Amino acid sequence: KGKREESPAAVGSKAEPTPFTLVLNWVPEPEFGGFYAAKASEAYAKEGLAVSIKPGGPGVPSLQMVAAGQAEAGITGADELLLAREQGADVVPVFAVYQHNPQAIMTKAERGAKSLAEVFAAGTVALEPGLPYAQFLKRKYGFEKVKVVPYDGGIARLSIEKDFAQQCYLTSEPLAAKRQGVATSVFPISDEGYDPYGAVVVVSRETWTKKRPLVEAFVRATRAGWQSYLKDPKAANEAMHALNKTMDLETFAGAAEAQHALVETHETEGDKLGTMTKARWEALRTTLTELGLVTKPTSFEGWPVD
Amino acid sequence: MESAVSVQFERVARRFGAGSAGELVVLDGLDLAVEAGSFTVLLGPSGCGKSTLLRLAAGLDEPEQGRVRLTVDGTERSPVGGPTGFVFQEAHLLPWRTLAENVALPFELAGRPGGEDPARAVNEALERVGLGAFGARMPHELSGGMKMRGSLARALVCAPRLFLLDEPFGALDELTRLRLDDELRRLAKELRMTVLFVTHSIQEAAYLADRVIVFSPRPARVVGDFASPFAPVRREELRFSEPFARFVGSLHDALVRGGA
Amino acid sequence: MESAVSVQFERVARRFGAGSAGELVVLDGLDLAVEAGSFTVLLGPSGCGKSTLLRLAAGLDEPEQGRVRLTVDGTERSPVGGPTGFVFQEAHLLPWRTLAENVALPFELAGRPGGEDPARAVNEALERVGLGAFGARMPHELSGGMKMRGSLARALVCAPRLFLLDEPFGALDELTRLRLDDELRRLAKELRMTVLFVTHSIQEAAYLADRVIVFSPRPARVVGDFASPFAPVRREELRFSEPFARFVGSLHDALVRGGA
Amino acid sequence: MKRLVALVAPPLVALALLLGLWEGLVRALEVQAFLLPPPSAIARACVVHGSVLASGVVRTGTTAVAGFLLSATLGNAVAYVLGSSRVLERAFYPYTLFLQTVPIVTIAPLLVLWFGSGSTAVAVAAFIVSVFPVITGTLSGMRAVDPNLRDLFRLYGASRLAVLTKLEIPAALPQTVTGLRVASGLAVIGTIVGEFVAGFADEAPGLGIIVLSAYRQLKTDLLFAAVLGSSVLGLGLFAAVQTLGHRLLRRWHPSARS
Amino acid sequence: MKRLVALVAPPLVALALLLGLWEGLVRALEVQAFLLPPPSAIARACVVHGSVLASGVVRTGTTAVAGFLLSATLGNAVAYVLGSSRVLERAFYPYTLFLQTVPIVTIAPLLVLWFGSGSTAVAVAAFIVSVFPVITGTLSGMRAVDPNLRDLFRLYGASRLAVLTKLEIPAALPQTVTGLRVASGLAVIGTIVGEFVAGFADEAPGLGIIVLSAYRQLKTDLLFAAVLGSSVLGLGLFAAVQTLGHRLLRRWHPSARS
Ligand SMILES: Nc1ncnc2c1ncn2[C@@H]1O[C@H](COP(=O)(O)OP(=O)(O)OP(=O)(O)O)[C@@H](O)[C@H]1O
Ligand SMILES: Nc1ncnc2c1ncn2[C@@H]1O[C@H](COP(=O)(O)OP(=O)(O)OP(=O)(O)O)[C@@H](O)[C@H]1O
Ligand SMILES: [Mg+2]
Ligand SMILES: [Mg+2]
Repeated sequence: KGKREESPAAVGSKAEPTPFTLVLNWVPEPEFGGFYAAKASEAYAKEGLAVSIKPGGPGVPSLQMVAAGQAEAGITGADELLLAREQGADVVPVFAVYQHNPQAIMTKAERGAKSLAEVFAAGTVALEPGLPYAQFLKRKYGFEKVKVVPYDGGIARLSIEKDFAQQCYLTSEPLAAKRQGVATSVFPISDEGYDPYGAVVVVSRETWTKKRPLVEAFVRATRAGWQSYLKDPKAANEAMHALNKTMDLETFAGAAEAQHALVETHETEGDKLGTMTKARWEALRTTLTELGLVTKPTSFEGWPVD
Repeated sequence: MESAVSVQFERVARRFGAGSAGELVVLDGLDLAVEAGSFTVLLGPSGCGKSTLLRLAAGLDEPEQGRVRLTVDGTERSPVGGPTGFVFQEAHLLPWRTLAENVALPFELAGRPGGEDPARAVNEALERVGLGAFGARMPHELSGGMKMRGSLARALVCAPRLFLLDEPFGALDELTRLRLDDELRRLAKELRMTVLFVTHSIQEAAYLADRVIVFSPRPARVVGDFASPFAPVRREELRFSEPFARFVGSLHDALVRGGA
Repeated sequence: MESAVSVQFERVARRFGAGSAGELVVLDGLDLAVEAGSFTVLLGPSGCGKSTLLRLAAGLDEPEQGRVRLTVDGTERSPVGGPTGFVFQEAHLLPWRTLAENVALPFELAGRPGGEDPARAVNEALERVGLGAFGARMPHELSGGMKMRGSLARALVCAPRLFLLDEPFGALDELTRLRLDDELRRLAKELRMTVLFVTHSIQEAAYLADRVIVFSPRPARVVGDFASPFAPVRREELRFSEPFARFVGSLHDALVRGGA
Repeated sequence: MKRLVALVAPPLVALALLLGLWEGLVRALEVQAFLLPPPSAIARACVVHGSVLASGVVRTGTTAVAGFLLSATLGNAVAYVLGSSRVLERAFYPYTLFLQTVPIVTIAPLLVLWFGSGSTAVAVAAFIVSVFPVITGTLSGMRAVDPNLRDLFRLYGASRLAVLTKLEIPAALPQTVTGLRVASGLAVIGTIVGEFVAGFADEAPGLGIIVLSAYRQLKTDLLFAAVLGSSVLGLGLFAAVQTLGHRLLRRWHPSARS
Repeated sequence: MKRLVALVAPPLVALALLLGLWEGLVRALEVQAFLLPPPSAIARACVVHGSVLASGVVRTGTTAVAGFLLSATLGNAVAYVLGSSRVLERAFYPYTLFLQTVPIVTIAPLLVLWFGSGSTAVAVAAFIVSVFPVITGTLSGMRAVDPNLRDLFRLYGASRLAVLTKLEIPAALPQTVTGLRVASGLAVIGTIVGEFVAGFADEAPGLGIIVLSAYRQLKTDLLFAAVLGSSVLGLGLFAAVQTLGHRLLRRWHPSARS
């Protein structure tokens, strides 16, 4: 596989391109558009990188693979990253695709719920067990009146059950529901005071300290890739569709459009796409500590954060 | 008392073909009529088709040509399901049942003849074969001869009209065997059973039979058909008599002439 | 030629206890010495313990008390693994092997005695028991008597020094049986085998034995020990002679006195 | 007493060896705990999360037993019906295989839609996962019945029912037990997978929910502790099948002797 | 010709009946297609997504066969070793059960770390899911060997190896085949579940990945089509085992006669 991904030597560089593996935590979908765009537009090649993107699946342990040295970089969520550090994995974030977390709670519009408090007042909610934000919501609202069941990845129950709510990705399930003719009310978690970065690129401490230029080149090219993807996602979408035929191009286009607001915020203005701030990491650490999920204080010393 | 069954083999042919080493013609147009109430002994070399013949009579196998008919008082009946007793060449007890439960099996399967007490019948049958004390044992705890006697008791227990025995006493000690020979003949006459008895012992054939049929080697043909020269009631002394030795001699000759 | 094996049973006791219906004392302090090279026949009622005795001699079972010793020229050897032949009361052929492959089994397991050609030995053994044409058949395609003869061929094939036979000819027709009796005795003498032969036929015992041991019912005690009055070489005529009848008579009496 | 030692000692010794090796390797190779925790860490997790695990074991265990009993009864019933007729067997046996090849995870959501969340749907999942070995075990046991014994029953004009109850069922019992043995483990696994989708994530979550949430939070030691709990359940169910089988077969089958 | 009809007709008739009933019910009750699509819709999905499904079947099939072969060889090897000694069996057999009771979903990520991404890890998952029935089938077959035949081998001083190869392995064969029959289905299911968690969606996605994304997008017809594909795989593997078993047993075992 690696071989096929190798691109010819980068323009302006006589050296052989350096192999670099990025492991995704999900199948190719628009949330990874920028990476595929960087590849398609040869942004990686220009930096002298032969990047191989390894698409993931639901259980693919991207973080663990990075920690175990099986890939240079991987995609994960900011909260997951801190939980991994809690368990002793020394990994460092270098780029955040989503400035605002794309996760949300959705329920049928006809229910007329105005707030999450109303959503959690009755019925059933499907949440992945152990999800940090689920614990956050539980602490905030209490789940005494609502039955919690595991999230199954689909929207079938939502479309037929009356008082049903579920976790979702802003860019995915609400669109699917709409196509089924089900109107939904969507409540982003980021509005509730829990807003970790999403789709964060992580590398191991070792890679970060010993191959800093390489990582920085990767981040530069990735940023360029994302900028081009936001402008024109068509080529990258086609590349991803070739790998993930089960999602049609129309859905790719819709989802790419929907994630604009999450990727580009006032914080990323001025060529700062993917940037991260210490303050927000500290806020996340505080929240997770309050939830009892984190006990060891992580210092953000030496991280590429402003 | 019910009437006995007569058996007619009419131009019966049976071969085993699909086997691993070519075809084997076992019966090839055999004709044989067995009278109701008679005690007929079949004598023949090993592998000639005696067991096959019994299986045909019991309806456990089908002839390829010809047919096998059972008749009672002139009306035909089906071989299977009637009160037919079969003592196989091996004991074939159900390993998960005690001896007594094995003997009780025919009652459970065929229903019991009016008014009889199965438990008593089982006990009686076991006593008859000398296993009265072993009813509670499992088959694997019995000696070879005991298993065989158990299977005899099982066949006897529901008073069959047609009784087929395939070398039943081959595994028994001589004294037991002599005792059972007498017992069997007495019972057969008392209950008016039709008996087809396969044996390889010429002495046993001579002593037990009303009629002895001698077969050639495979394919089995009838090479001798002897009415017994003796009175219906047999006594031990018969075995040591001059006429008995002569009858044994002529059966022996028939076998040798048949090519065994 | 190798020396023959002698067998000593010394105060041997064996009971079966863990069974489903109480304890059963089969042997209770039995003493018996079997001379090297002798042809010894064991005679006794069904269930008295004859098979158990053979299993002890073969090392397939262990006495609870006392011991069983095999000696060759005064030195002891282990029962298992030596060239011991055993014909069980039932045929016990491996169902997944052809007859010839079954007969070849001892060669494969024990290794073949120097220089012999296994395929020829197998063929010879099959011919000896009259199954020369059946080597390629599977066991389930053979008649009961044929299976038994197959197991005899298997036991013979590697020329055992100690030959144990448990009612081997019970399922054979009389002519075959007489033929095999002669063949067996001839072979035993020719190869100087020590033979322990269990039978329930008094005639067969009288004809075959150098020595006949008569047992009581369980627990087996020796109630008769007879040296054969006949010359080592036996001929058919012997069976019809006056002294033979007398010997048969005395064995019969011993059995009856023993309580069979 | 001695027999008990002979029975219990070998697995304990083997366990000690396996655990020692594991602990040693993890320490020697300095494997990170969230990749593969050493047995000592798992033991610690068992203690720390004791009460959650215990109630998880009870909840999952109850459901697994229910699913297993469903499999044992329905599976054998199906085998008895199919075993009674070559035509029925040919017609339907291939489709019982569907049960085996349908990844339960994919239809678990449908089970939820049909049965609602909770123990019923989970037990049905356990049933679907574990029923096939029961069917196939009993069926092949029935097909292997000694033809001579069949003859015996035919001779006495035994009804189809009598052949079934008095011949085929007892003769197949050893293989039925083998099938149930496989089913016992599968029922537990089916329950856990069922819980992944149809369990309740409430105060007393089943082991499946615990596993999911431990995995989410990278608490690999808790995850292994929960897996251990499921193995203990599986072993318990297995031991019950084994004991029952032994009791039923002891009197006559060579596998249960000596 | 007639025999072929007798062999093929019953399952086809049964299939037609089942499908007819299903289609009829779905239409009569007006069940929404995304809850339970009618067979006709599934057939349509098979055509529309033909190429994706075909390459999924190939990929999943290859992996499943690899996992099954692993199970068949290693499983029987383990059974032969354990079957050769009561002590070893007591010591290790209980732990082979662990393989059966460990929810593969939980350790699949570890498999990825140990065996690398993609097919290897997935095949190992299939192996773990399917190996236990092989072990337990062969082992109980070995334990059921006729004690008289054992005596025969002992008499001739047969080595442990000879007893194994010439007695226990052939005598256990019918039960080995039963175990493999169960394993064939489980291998496919193990592959699909393995793909759920460890299957990378590079190149052509396996059926597991297709199932997942179909479910997420509420394409229940595609989901069923993929499940159908997995069933076809399972049936194929099963038929192969069946044929091989029949060939091996035909000459002597009652189950393969008539
Ligand atoms: N199911 C079968 N398949 C193939 N051949 C068979 C089958 N049953 C019997 N035979 C063959 O048919 C012939 C006759 O068998 P049968 O059992 O009737 O003989 P028999 O006269 O009873 O012999 P014995 O006295 O040795 O019991 C034998 O040569 C045997 O090999
Ligand atoms: N494994 C066993 N378990 C329990 N009891 C047994 C076992 N083997 C033999 N017996 C009992 O021991 C007694 C002697 O058996 P054995 O087989 O030695 O008799 P035998 O003299 O060979 O009889 P036969 O002439 O009928 O073959 C019988 O009563 C039998 O029930
Ligand atoms: Mg016969
Ligand atoms: Mg005996």
